[in-house]
Amino acid sequence: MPLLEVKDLSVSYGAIKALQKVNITVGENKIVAILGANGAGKSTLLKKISGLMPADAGTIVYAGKDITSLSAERITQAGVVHTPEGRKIFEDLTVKENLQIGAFTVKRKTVEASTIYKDAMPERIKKMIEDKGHTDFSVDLTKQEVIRNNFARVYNVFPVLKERNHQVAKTLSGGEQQMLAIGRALMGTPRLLILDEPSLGLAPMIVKNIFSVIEKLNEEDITVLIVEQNALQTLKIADYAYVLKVGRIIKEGPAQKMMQDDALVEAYLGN
Amino acid sequence: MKKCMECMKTRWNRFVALLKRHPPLQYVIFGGMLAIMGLGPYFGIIPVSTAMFGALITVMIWTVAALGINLLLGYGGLISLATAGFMGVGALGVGIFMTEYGWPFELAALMTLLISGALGLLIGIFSLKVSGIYLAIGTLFVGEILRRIFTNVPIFGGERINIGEITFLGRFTIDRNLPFQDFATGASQYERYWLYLILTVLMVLTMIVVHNIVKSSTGRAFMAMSRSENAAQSMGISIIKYRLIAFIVATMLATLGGIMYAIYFQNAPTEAWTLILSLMIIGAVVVGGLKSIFGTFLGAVIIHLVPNLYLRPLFGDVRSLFTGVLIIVVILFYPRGVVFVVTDLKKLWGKLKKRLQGRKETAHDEQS
Amino acid sequence: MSGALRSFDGVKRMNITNLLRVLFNSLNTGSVYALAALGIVLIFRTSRTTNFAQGSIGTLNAYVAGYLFMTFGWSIWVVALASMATAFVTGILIDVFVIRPAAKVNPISKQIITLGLIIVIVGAIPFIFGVDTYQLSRFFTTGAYTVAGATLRHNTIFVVLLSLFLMSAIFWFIQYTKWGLAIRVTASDETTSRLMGVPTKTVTMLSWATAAMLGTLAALIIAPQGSVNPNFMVDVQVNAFFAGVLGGFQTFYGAVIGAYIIAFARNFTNFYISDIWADVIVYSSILVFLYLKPFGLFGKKPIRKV
Amino acid sequence: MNSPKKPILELNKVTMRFGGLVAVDNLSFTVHEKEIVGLIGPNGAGKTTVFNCATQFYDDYEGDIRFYTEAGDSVDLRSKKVTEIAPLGISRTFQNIELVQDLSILDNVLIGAHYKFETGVFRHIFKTKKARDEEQVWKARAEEILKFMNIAHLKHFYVAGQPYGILKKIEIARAMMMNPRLIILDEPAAGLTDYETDELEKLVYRIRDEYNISILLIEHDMGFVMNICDRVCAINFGKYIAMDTPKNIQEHPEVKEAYLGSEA
Repeated sequence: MPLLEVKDLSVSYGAIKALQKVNITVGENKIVAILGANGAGKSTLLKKISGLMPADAGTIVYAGKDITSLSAERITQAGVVHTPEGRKIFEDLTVKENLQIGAFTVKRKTVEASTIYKDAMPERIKKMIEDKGHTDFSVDLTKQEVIRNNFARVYNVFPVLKERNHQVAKTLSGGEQQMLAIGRALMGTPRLLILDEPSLGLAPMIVKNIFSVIEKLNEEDITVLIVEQNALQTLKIADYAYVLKVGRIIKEGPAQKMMQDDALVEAYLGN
Repeated sequence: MKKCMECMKTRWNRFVALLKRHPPLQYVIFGGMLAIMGLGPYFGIIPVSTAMFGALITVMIWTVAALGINLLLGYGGLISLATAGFMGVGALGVGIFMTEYGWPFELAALMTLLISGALGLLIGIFSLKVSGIYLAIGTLFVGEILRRIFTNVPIFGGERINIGEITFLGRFTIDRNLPFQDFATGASQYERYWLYLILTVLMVLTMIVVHNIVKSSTGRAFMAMSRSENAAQSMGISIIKYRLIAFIVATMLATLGGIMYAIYFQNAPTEAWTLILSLMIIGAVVVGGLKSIFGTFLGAVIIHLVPNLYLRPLFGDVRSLFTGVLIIVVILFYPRGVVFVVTDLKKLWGKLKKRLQGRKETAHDEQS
Repeated sequence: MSGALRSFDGVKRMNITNLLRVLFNSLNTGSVYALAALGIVLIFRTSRTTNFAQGSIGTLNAYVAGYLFMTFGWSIWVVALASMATAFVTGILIDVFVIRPAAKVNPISKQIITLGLIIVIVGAIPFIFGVDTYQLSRFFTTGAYTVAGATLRHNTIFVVLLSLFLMSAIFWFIQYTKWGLAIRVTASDETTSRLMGVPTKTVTMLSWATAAMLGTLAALIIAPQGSVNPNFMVDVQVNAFFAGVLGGFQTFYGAVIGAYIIAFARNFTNFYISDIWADVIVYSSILVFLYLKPFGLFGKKPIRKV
Repeated sequence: MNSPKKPILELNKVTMRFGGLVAVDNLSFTVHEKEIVGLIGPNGAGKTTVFNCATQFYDDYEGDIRFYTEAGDSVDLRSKKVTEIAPLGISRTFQNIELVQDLSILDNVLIGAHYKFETGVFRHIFKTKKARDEEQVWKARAEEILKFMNIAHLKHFYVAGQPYGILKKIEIARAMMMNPRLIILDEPAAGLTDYETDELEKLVYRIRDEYNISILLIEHDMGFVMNICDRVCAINFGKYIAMDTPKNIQEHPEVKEAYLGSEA
């Protein structure tokens, strides 16, 4: 069963039809890319999935549950975390506070002991590991412990955020802000991470860095739905891709195949 | 019979065409209707009571002040909470100049208008740097400063300035202090009606002035400015100029409202010009209809006349509760204002008609 | 000549007793303004509207207190708690039934809605409580210190400390707790906050409840100086607004500081310069200040984007 | 074209910074008379910033932007205020359609003629003869332009509720009302249907040919850009990549990389 299924989704703003009968499937533990030129309706699709706008028609099923009419808060709580376009970090808050708010919906959780970050590991679990002599067993983490573990994970993925912990977010560079935005999403322990244009306005070196992080997160346990302009680089890490043009899906297929596809170039540069 | 109907129809069409060519005529006709209504208490044929007569006076005063606010808020997208303060300037200014300095009414009124225009200019200048909620509360400061001056400074005589009879054009004196009931007899007792008529004329003139502004390139500049200042500027519209004009006109019209109060009541109270009055007038604009001149009048009727005249006897003390609920409900469900009910009904009618015709046509098609 | 005379007059009045008297008085009114202003800022930040009805909400619940106080003879402490509870409910009701449905109404009409609220409340009061005015006692009716000839009531000390304590508690809450953080993010970007799973509707609702309680407390503090009548909070309402713009709406503490500044400035000008022109002088100075610093003492100019 | 091309707008080493961010970086290009030029680049490349500099919304850029009048004099735009740009002969449209919703289409177009009105608010209040005559003159002109755009039959309708294609046309009509020599179009085809895009294409040609107006446009619909433009200027990160004919731009490796990203 796929983690996310979008069926026949249509959205319009007044007279403009932003999406027309869009169908998308995101398999568990996959990276799925949605490509297309500006104005193709990519952001609208993401906003609809995360509950920010009403749809005219269609259904969205996540982990077997219909989430079409759930509020954005509830969808986030269910494990779908959306990093919006343009990062939208809380500029006047510190890095730490930004991360804290990302953990707003965190609940107590059962995890494999092996996935707990060493520097966030509570004494009692360290002791359990010592007693049992191995790490492959499940433990119950309290809410506080989950949050601490998530902090450790974010700092592990983006060490620069630890250095900047008490800095006000608007003083960060563009790349660091994007890292903060992704880090903030990770604080909510997402099962499905939605990224809207993570490379927007960033220099190629930083983009490369961020893409390798996305790949790494996917290898750990996160399913990723990504919208990007930077098509070729996205296709390199993606498993499957859809190409949107003016509200319709004009092409879909495994990422490797899409790279050679003319439809892609056409969608971006015309014919 | 049918012929008569047809000729009525063509006459009506000709009349509509005339109105279209000379839009100010509609305000003149409206004023004429009000003038006839005002005769109600004297002849008893027209169902207008003494109480309604009194309420209409306030409605007209509010309408003039509210038209200024409509220009500012509806067309220009700016807000002022100093309306009541400037109405006070109008009433008390005329009072001071007439009683303390012994000036004739016309000069006193002109001077008061000039002073308030200058104050409006100052607010306009203020608005160039301060915006949003800071501007709104900035104008509230102005209103409060004026109010403190009225109530604290001894020259305003504490509770009120009694102006007494006003002589218009140095000739016509109208004594309104005769009790209303006595008007039933005798020809010399129409005088209170003359005052009513003067207010009607002033209101109609204001309506025409506002109409002319709104339908000119100045009015279009206001609307472009309130839609987007950046876009307006790129069309060569100077934001500074039009903000100043908007504030000056709005304060002068509020002041004119105050002068009308002084004309009719022949005194100028110092304590009446509160924030609540300003808010009520803005409420009248919003409820009646932003960007609508008749809507402004309608709003004043809904907010002042209806509660005072019809709701008080029905509901007693709950009437102001009703006004409040009405304001909230209208904004929630009819954000463009009550006056647009008419346009919307027309649209609905048009749609219905089309659908009916469509059905007929399809029926026809099926037959053939 | 007259100038010399005036300064002599001034010297006569400028003694430590009078100074302290004005100071104590200012602390008292400053606290009242500050409580009301904090409520206004809280609502402005979370609901994006200026609440003209802040004073009226306080009035309504002060009536509840006054009614209980005079009809049943309950202790002032009990009626204060009772009116706080009704204030909490009032705030929630207003948010749910009036403000939330108005989410898509344009900003100015939204402000006019709060005007409608004033009229509703002022209209409802005689209907519920009759046309009589009510009296409320101070929290401490007796007891005072005398400092250099000036009387300092125990009650004044209590209300000033209580206000400062409550406001500090609120600041602490906003700054250091999870839900406080939720308030701050809701204030800065509601959409993104929802993406983080923050239930912004609940946050806004609780802000209204808190603001209503703050307004009611302000009303309870100032009520003993006169009577509880439909208009007794108008002065507080207006000055709380002024405090907001003086301090700036971008921070939560700015308005509180602005409130004390306005209270001190008004009282001192009133006593030492002119009781006729005091407000005119103070308000005009703030206007000039605002012209120079259009976003208040602690506000910054937002970046303009085209 | 055989005759030597005369420039109309010239950007020379323009740089625009916001705090630490460089939105436009040392950019130079020229638009010639009777030319349709497209400015393209990925999201965030700084295209709209270029427009905002050229129309003086931002006046703290480095470098200079020149406009050539009909007589051939060059004007440094920095010496002009925002409100003086339209009278000079440059008009623009906006990404988010800045029309007054509850005003008729004709009145919206008339806003474009604002700076041409000689009568002021006093004449308007009293509706003097001069004011009335002037209003008539510009109304006639507006109707002429609406007729040119084939929307004259809609002139008395409100803007609110009109389809997107019409809104775009009204904005262009309003821009033409200013008698410009250069029109700057910000995403004219965004949100249009294929049919409307075709129509717009023809319209832009007609504007150029019948009114001798040069056009500079930003657009993401590449099909449209490549069809219509004489030359296309591609930028990324505010920097110039290339300026050439559409065909050459489409095949330019750096442009491809800017759009599709590098594979490395």
